[in-house]
Amino acid sequence: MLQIESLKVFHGLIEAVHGIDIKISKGQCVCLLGPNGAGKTSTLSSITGTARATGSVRLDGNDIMALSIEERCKRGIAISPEGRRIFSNLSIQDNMIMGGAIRRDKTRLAQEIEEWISHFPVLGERRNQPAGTLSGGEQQMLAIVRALLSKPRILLLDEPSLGLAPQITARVFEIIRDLKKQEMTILLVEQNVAAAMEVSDYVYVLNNGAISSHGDVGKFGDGSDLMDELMGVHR
Amino acid sequence: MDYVIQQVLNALSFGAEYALIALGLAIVFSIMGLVNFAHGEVIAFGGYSMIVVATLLTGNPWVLMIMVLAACVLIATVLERVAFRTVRGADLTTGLLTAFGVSIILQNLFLLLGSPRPMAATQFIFLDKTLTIGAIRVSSLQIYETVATVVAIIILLTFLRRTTLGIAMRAAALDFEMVRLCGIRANRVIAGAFAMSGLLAGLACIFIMARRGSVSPHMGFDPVLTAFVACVIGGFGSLPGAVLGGFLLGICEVAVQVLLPQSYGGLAQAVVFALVALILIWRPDGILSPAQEKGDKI
Amino acid sequence: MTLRLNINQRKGLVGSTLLSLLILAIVGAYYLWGESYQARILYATFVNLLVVVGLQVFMGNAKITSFSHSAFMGIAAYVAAICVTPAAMKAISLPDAPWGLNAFELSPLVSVLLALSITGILGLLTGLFMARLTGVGVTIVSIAILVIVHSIFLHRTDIFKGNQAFFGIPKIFDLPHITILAIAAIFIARLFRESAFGLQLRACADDEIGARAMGVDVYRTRLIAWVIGTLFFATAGIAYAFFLGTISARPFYFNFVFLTVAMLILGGLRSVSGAVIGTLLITIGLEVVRWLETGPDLGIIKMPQMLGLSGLLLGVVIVAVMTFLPNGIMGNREIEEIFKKDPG
Amino acid sequence: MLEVRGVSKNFGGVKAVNNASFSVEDRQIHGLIGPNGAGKTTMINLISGLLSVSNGEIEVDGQPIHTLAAETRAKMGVGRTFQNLRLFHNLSVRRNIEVAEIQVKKQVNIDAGLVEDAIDRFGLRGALDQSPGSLPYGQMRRLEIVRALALRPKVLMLDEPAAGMNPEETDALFENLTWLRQRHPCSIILIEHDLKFIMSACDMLTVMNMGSVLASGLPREVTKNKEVIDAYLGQSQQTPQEEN
Repeated sequence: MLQIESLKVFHGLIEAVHGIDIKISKGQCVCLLGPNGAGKTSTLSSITGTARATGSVRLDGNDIMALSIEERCKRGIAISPEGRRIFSNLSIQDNMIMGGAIRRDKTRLAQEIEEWISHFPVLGERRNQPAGTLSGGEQQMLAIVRALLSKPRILLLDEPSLGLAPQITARVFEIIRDLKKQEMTILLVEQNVAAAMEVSDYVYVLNNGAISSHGDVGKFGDGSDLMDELMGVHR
Repeated sequence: MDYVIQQVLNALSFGAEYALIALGLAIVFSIMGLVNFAHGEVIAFGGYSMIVVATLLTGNPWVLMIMVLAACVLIATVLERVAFRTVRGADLTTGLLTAFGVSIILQNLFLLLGSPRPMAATQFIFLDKTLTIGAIRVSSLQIYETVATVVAIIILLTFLRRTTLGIAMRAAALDFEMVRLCGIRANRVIAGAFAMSGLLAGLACIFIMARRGSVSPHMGFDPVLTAFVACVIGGFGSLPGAVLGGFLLGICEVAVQVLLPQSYGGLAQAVVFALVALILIWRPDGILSPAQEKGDKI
Repeated sequence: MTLRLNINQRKGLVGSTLLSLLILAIVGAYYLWGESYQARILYATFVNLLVVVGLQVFMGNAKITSFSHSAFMGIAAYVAAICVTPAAMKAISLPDAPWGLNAFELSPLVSVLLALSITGILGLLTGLFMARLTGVGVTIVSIAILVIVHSIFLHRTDIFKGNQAFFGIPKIFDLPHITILAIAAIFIARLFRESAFGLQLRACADDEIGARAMGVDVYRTRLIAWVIGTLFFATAGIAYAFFLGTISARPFYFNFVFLTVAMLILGGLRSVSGAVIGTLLITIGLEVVRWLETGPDLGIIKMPQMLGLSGLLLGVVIVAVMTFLPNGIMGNREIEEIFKKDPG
Repeated sequence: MLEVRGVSKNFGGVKAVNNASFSVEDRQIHGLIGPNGAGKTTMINLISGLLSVSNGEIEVDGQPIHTLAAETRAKMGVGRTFQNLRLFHNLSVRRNIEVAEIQVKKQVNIDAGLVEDAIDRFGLRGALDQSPGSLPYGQMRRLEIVRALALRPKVLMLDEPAAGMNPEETDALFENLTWLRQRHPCSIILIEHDLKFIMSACDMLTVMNMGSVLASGLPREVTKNKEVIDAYLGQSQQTPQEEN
């Protein structure tokens, strides 16, 4: 479904990711692990088009590197970004409308919004209030819902558990598990190794802008071997 | 009583004009961080186009009004395309100076192609009649102006609340990149913002012409300067702030005129600007938004 | 580390000397080949140069756009003019002046000192607020200062004559004086840029938070630069009044602000050399355009009269520089580094 | 020596730092670790004065500093680097360092050779006249450290100094910190995600999570703490019935 080859990502003049390969098949949940500054978010940014990058990113075989951010979204890439970035002054409803902005079937969209609201009553209770009034976990759910409302072919999740209390993190991962059941293709970036390993099929470990190891989730056992690697044992 | 109502109406109509122009500035600023000083020349462009159309085609004031609105929308979007797109994402100073440059270019084009002196344009003067309601005599223009502004603001707010593009514009003011990540084209949002600011400028243009009965190259400069101040008072980029600031300034200006002795009339502008300076020093982000600590994140 | 500030200051002296030689060469050329009407142009150029170099001190080093310089120039011009004009003359030109303003006269030196101190104090008072503001805030308050001062000039016609000419100011300065002032301004601005204050100010412009974390007192450095800049503008205003013999409120407003700002950004606002070069280039350019504006006879074709052409080109220069050359001609470089690659 | 006592910081209703206390001795390298969003950088902002504390006290050598302006604290010897570099891009490398150096020029008994030694040690000698923007990333990070050192800090705070560095550079950085500890007496606070680096470089560790200090102590002890491991690696979210 999504194929990344010899991808290099730049922050200004600095090369943050040095030529990595990642492959995601349809319906798979692939997890990108690694310490801060390893280049995980940069990798996602190169897929959405917000970072300057070289190499190739192919969606269903078509190279999307030359496309604009907007066009990539229309091709089916949606992201729940790092720090959630919900539109805090806009109402919850409007945030959801933004998520489905590219949809033509507006009546269906309205239905889906209602469905999500029945799924997360807290979003419904306050649907006309500014989204900034939501708690961190609720904002995270809104960010995921917003991404899903564009009917993406692949969903990118950047640190969905960032700054959340354990119970809320659990709730977020429940949503991810649900999505998996519905065969959503997911690329997940996480620091919460244990939780991420549970929902993922395949793991890439990123260190200093390069992939230090990858494999089926089973290969990493309970994740304790990963610990050393993630916490900075080089190579 | 007569006097009080007259002054209230004065304040409202001044405020309405400032609010219209300030909204135009704020929409553009909130989305692309550009202080569009060329906004005044968009207004003047509307005036000059009206003269051209009136000379060549028709003198029908209603057609002319639509032409003015269209001309302002057109020039605003053209300016975005040719001048401001290249400095999109540049720092504030670059944008500000570019806008000043554009403003100077347009002013001098009017000077070159038109005339350095005001040119008569009396087609809208009919809006300005003295009405007698009971014992009170008021200007019809002031009533039109206030009502039209309120209506325009309501339409604008409805657009911003109800349509996808409108919501996207509000969202873009908060996080432009995230809006693009939702698949909404950046160019469309920005062009929409400029078109809307042009429309508001056109409306302001009609009223300014109705009052002055003439156009001149610099006709937009002073109103925009004041509207700029209105934006600052309300917090730059905040749309409700711009409206509030506009009306506050209108009240302020009338109050200064009423309270200061007649001989100090020339200082009204000075007093208003002094007030603004004080407000900015007291609250750098405008009266609606208290200062925030940001640490090492900006 | 033994601080080698001296190296930069020595480079500053070299650069200022080079710029001064340029100025002297221009003045020399005028005395050798020039026509007498050109003295006026040259004088005006150097007055502009004082202002633009003064702008560089605050706006260039701190990278904050401010538009109030015309106001300070006007204040100093009027104070100096009112002080130095003979009482007999003022009885005619300012017959209604209050507080006995038209009943005294001071020596040129005292007038200059008084004008400088009054403008300097106003600079300090405004600076106390300006230095606290950031970004657009400074620009807006600077516009406010400009508008307020201009309104007062227009309102108090009994003191300032508004848009009418305040005449009868003795002609005290001539080309040699302004040449010396221009050269002095170049040296002072350049040495300020290379001083500890200039360095800290430039650090703030690049990264204010980084600068604060390195112990830079942003407020104090900005305030100092603001006041120094004000004194440059005051000097320019005095020189303007002392040469022309008449002043009015009109030139001390937006048009002159735009002209000088265009000069600064064309040359490159981070460099004193840029300020000088921008001033010279735009002055020359405008002289050519003004000649075209009058509709000259080019032999084959008679050009039509084109009012507004100079303004148009000024606008084009501003937009073009901002679009294609945002760092101006010189960027970060000074004249002695002209062959060096611009790091900025 | 640095002492942080009961420091809190509220942003609106959010407690970014909540009643945090720890202290750092002279010549000690003190690691500050925790997951993203734990409040580590906020803590450094509070100590350096870029943010003001909502509650609590901060002392350097027994002198309270939490009411002072950031620039005053810098002059007193609170130096720091930034996670997202904050170099002065229009000034040369040497002048970047000078900006800090001039703050302490007038002080007596200054260790005049420190900066020159550090320039050599951190490999900046050849780059002194270049613009920081033209340097490789690792060198930019090192420049930030040297620039902070020019303040002759009593407290030096390094916010992810090894982020974006390659392994060789990280090793060199470790050596340089060891050198620094001998060369200049100061308390060093180190935020770093690279746990191996932290474990080898630090004498003491403080672990933060969700704004609070979870544990403080010797690295070996702290990393055995169950709570710390959970905070750092995340608790298992697995519910029994969904086991695969």
